[in-house]
Amino acid sequence: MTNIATRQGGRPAGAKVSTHRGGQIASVIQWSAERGIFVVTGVLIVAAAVFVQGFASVVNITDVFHRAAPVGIIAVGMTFVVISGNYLDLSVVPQVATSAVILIAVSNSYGLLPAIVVATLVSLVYGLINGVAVGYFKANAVIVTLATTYIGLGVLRWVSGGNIFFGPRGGTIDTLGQLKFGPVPLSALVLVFMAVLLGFVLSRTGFGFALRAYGSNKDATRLAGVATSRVVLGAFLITSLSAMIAGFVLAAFSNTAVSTVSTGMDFGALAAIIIGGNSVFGGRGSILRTVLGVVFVSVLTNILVLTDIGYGWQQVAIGVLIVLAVSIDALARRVGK
Amino acid sequence: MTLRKIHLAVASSCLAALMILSGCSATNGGSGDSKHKVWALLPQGTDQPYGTTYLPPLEETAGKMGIDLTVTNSQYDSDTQASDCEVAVAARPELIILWPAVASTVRPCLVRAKEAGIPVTITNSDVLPEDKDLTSAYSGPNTYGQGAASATIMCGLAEGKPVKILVVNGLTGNVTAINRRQGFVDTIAKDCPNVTIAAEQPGDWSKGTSQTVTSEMLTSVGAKNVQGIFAADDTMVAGAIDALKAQGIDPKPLFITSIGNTKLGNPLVASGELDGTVFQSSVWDGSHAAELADQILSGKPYEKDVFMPSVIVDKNNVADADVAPEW
Amino acid sequence: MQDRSKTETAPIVIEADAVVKQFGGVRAVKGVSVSVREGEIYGLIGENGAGKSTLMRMLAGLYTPDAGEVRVGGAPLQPGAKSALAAGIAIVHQELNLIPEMTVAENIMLGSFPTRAGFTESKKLRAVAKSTLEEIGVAIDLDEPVSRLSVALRQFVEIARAIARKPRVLIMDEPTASLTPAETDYLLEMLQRLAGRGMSVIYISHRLPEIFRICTRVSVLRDGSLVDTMDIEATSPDDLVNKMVGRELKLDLQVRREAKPGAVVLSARGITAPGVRGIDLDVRAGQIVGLGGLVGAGRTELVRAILGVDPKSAGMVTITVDGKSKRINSYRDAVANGAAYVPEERRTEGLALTMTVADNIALPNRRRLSTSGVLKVGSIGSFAKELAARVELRPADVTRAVGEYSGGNQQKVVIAKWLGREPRFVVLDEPTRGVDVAAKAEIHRLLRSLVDAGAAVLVVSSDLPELLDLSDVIYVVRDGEIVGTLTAAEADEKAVMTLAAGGKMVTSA
Amino acid sequence: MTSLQQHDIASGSLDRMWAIGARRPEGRGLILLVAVVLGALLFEPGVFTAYPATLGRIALIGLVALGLTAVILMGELDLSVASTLAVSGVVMAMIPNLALGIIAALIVGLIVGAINAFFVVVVGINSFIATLGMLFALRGLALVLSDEQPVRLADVDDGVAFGAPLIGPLTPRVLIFIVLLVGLHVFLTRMRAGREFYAVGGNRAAAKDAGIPVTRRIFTGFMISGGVAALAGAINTLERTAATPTAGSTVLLASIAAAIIGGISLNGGRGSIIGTVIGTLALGLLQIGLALAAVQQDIQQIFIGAVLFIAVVTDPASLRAVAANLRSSMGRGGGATAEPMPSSPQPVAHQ
Repeated sequence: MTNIATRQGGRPAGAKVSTHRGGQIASVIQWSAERGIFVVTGVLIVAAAVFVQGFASVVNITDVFHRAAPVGIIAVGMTFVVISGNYLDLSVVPQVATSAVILIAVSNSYGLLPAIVVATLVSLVYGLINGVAVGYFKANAVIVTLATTYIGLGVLRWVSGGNIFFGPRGGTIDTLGQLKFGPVPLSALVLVFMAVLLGFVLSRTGFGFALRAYGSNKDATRLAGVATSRVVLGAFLITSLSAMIAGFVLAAFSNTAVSTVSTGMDFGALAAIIIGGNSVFGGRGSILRTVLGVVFVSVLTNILVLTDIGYGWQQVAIGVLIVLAVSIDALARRVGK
Repeated sequence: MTLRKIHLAVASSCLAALMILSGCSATNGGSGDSKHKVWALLPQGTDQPYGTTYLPPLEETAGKMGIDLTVTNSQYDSDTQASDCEVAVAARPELIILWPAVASTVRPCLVRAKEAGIPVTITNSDVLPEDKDLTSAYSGPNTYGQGAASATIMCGLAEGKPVKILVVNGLTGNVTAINRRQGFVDTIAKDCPNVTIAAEQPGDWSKGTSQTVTSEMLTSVGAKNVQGIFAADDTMVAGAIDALKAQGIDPKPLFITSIGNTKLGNPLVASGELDGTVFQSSVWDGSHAAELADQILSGKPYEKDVFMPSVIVDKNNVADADVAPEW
Repeated sequence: MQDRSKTETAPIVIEADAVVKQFGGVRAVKGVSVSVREGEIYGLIGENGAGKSTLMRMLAGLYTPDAGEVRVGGAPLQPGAKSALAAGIAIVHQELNLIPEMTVAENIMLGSFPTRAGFTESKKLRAVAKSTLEEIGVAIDLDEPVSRLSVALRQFVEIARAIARKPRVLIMDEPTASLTPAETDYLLEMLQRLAGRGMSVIYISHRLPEIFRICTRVSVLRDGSLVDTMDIEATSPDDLVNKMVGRELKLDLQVRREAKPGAVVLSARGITAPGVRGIDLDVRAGQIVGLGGLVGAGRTELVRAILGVDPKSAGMVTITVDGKSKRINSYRDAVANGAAYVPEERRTEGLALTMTVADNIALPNRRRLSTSGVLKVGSIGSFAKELAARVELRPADVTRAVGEYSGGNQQKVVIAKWLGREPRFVVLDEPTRGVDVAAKAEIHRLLRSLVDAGAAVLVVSSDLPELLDLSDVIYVVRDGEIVGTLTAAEADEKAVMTLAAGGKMVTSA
Repeated sequence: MTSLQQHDIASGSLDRMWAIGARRPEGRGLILLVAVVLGALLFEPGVFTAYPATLGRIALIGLVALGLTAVILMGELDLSVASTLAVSGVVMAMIPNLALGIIAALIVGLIVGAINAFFVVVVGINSFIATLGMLFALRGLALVLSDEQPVRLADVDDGVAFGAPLIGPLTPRVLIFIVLLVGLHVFLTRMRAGREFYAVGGNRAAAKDAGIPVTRRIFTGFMISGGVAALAGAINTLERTAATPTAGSTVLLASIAAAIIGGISLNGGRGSIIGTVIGTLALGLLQIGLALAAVQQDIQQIFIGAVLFIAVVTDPASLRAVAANLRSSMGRGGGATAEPMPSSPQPVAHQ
């Protein structure tokens, strides 16, 4: 009996201490999961501006924007798919390439407007096929978009013959592609516009709300009377349209288009989304985070190039960052419980 | 439920069968038994601009020569190409045309072919010297030589003055990229050590990427410290030149060389922005691969190494008809 | 009852000594000490969130106490499920804990496959599984994947798994939640049989009658602390309830309100679906219709088919609101026409646990909370607060994640989100399963207020007192058909069960 | 004497067989395989006359797929196999002594697997993401180690010899593939640890409570996939006589596709080695068939994609889902199929 008494006296005290310490660590992790990316990005930029010679130059800022814009535009769109708990859309690769080729090739022979119309139709077809298969057939997004990637690249190369297409020098596309406002290229403004627009859609509209809920619990959301299949379809349509615009930006920037232009952008965009701290478990996620992730990756790559560090190390860095970002998220989730 | 499943399964299987049917009938049309059966194992096809313009002349010439050609594309994956090679050997063609995805990995393929008594001709980029004896002949540009040729232009421009240059390479790990770089680097080291590389980055054969990395290299090295640029192909050099312009730098005074003489590069030479490029004719490349195959099959005499002349294109000959760009 | 003299003197098999467990900052169990003797059936009761399950998981070695210790036969219990099993402690969880794609035999032997050199000895495995099933007297095909068994049978597979380990202590957490009275009877007798052979049983339940029927001693937990431990003779249901809720509260048996049914709101005709065979059903405004029957009789399937949650192969459903009849073809049709559904599986189907209470409440109401697709962010909070107050959510903080709330309060949130739509036809499936007494009473009050406001309510419940207490009319379902209709007047437990079991009440061995 | 009995779902042995058949996940893969085989027999018998080559291709895709199966069965995914293959190959080629090289390669694979598992179980990251990170990191590492260039084996002839048929027409690669598939099949069906993979994938919480060492199982799984990927890398390097830092680019997606066509469920708990092998056979035969038929590259790709797409949307669950969707949009429809029908506990005649 007595020993129980002493224990009852002793243990809770000890326990209190441990939780106090645990509490501190927990709050730190929580905090870094919530704010981490904001701070890290800020620190990275400041540090680079101070230590990396030439980083802060106007020209270089433009280069960072050029890096960020295309993958960023894909990423803000693909955030919807990620938040819906469907991992990613691999088929952005053929989609970006297709829209780029269409923009240059079609506008060369029929003019800009027809090109945009055709590209839009194609991207809607992509969005429909992916969205219906995943949303209505409840098929796994990775596999579905893998299949549409195979098909899409096949069709693109079959139709385009794999040729590289050039727009006329000084043509509308070329001019827009090189258009700059101070250090800010048009493509960056497009990214900002897309981010603001889609950020609003995700956080402020009924659709975005339903999507977030769906990401958190599919069944409960359906039983709340939400047309979940349609929500998923919506997510894929948004991704497709973003991919199309990314294709336009790429094509305009180089005034050329070829079926290989978008290689690796699928995982590239996903990496940015994850590094931004969006949760692939559904639940937490925002366009702002995606944009930060994109900025972070672009700045980092830019720094690595400026400091003449090889391509291999760039890949290593991105890989490590992904794991790091998600580890923090996971730990936060853990202590949150 | 079970029945429903069966139905669907049957339906889908029929569909699969149908696709196979359509696919094959599309291709079985051409093949006649009198023709020579030849396999061409390529690392690229319509997935790359060069391959796109390489294939038609290859197939066309083959057709003229009465060759029944089967083409594979390993997308620069040496394992896939090795497997393609096994398939080709098993298909017992009269000859195999090989474009190595990775030169150092094709020896086994060559050995198998030899064992099976199938002659192998190499196209576009040659095998390693020690593997030469396993091949019948080579036709194509010497990708190493192209790098060297481009370096020669550079050396000529530098005229012994100390020159710092930027290098924009092709896709990381890609053989052509590696050879062209090696050819260039070795040659400047040998012929004009006054030319030094200030920085290099991969441009992934893409104009956009090239423009960005060039601009970034200019920033890191400092534009004033750069007197020249070598890009491993015309698409990328176009990007590099745009990068200069975007920074308000006039490309004309800089020494800029490249490889390809494509529809993108040729005008740049004409305009004087690109000082010189090395003509690589995908048409020549493709058609010679087929011709060489035919010569061997029909026992005609043939040269063991048919090198595509590494024609240097600069302001003097840029307008000539025989260097008209092909893609 | 069993032979007291034996158990009073019997040695203590397992004891928790001032155990403490925290999650995040919250202390779920605050220094609780209990001890169980050999061969006794030890009852443990308390409201949801009182810490019962946490305490159980500590006794079963699934949680390691932050302070204090668990001792088995005097020796401290090493952490980890494996060592607990080795020490002879087996637990049957509230939620089913089976591997759907594995066979019955494999599930029973899960974690303790007999092996030679790493290879499983399937003969031996099936033999042990078979004998275990015989021991508890249940016949199930050993090679049937569990995914194809009824809920009740799965529960018995769970129990078989525990028994198969020949445990000294068997911990049962709400084992009868998904069982019919017949099966419950059977289970309780089985437990007494096992206890008779010297096995100790720790029995957790909300159902006081069961406690009084089999337990020799009972402990009451409240807010993570031990309130009292009593011999069963020394207490009464009312006493226990008071100790559980910590305040005077009459068991929820208020006088039956006068049912004044209005026009037919829901009319279902010839509903046919897997497990449902052409059922006709009407529910009137201001009426609570109860669906009685055994688990697996097809009640859940019926309501889901009516609402269009699961597809129906035949049948027609119309909802009539203010004289206007609408044909219901899909679940969203139903919701659009004033239907509300509180599903059986609250956590997996009722709530988005990672989202806030406000978001969960706003979800079905997002149309009215947005203008042309754009959310009115400000109004969501106030809207949610108002409804949270109406269902007496505790604590009434709508910015917290629903996952942090107890079962009872989570269920209130599920109801609250529908109240916002002023539903005309409300379907509740096991509305108070795993809900503590206080919350149960409040939920019942909410239902009555809904009906008084003219809604038509359809309730599925396996909790007979609840069913009898709530319903104005009870339809008894068996094998996917309605086998009887009982008015409030005629309905009593016996009548319902006789119909439900089709006269052939399951008899124990 | 029993008192509670199961009311049998499928009455009659035939129904029962159907029921079991319907439950097998490999069904659709098998049908596809039959279709491909028939198609090949009709249009491109060369696929079979050239079977050594066909087997070679199948082994190329299949090896990695086998390893992945172990991981996917536990509801996890391993994207890093592609670059694991590359890194281990490079490491092997960098070591002059062949035997040491191979051992080093395998160790690399096991380490990578362990690291993946660590992040998945200990840190608790979604494996798709964790291994995505490793995919990037290891690819970079391979490039760094190899200085972005192919690394040639010290002794080329060993490699050439290794690629030669060993028993009859079977090359070591094919033999290793066969041994591995038999081994893994036995492991997953007959051995306790392997069987418990299904438990870990089917219901992890339950597996934990039942005293199954879930963490150890997941480590085992990832180390299997890592090790197998490394083995594939070693074999490739040997057969090619050189390691390429960019290797494996086409392997990852192909092997996932093979497993999926084989009917494995990415949610875990459902699937089998046999299924994966069936998927691999179907995919390999299709690729070779199209190649031999000299089908244009682009069209081949479209084929593979279409087959994969059909495979994934004809999943019974998918069909049920879309059927429900259609029904709700068209009003009442036929054959609702949310089987199995729950059985009610009732005494039936003694068995």
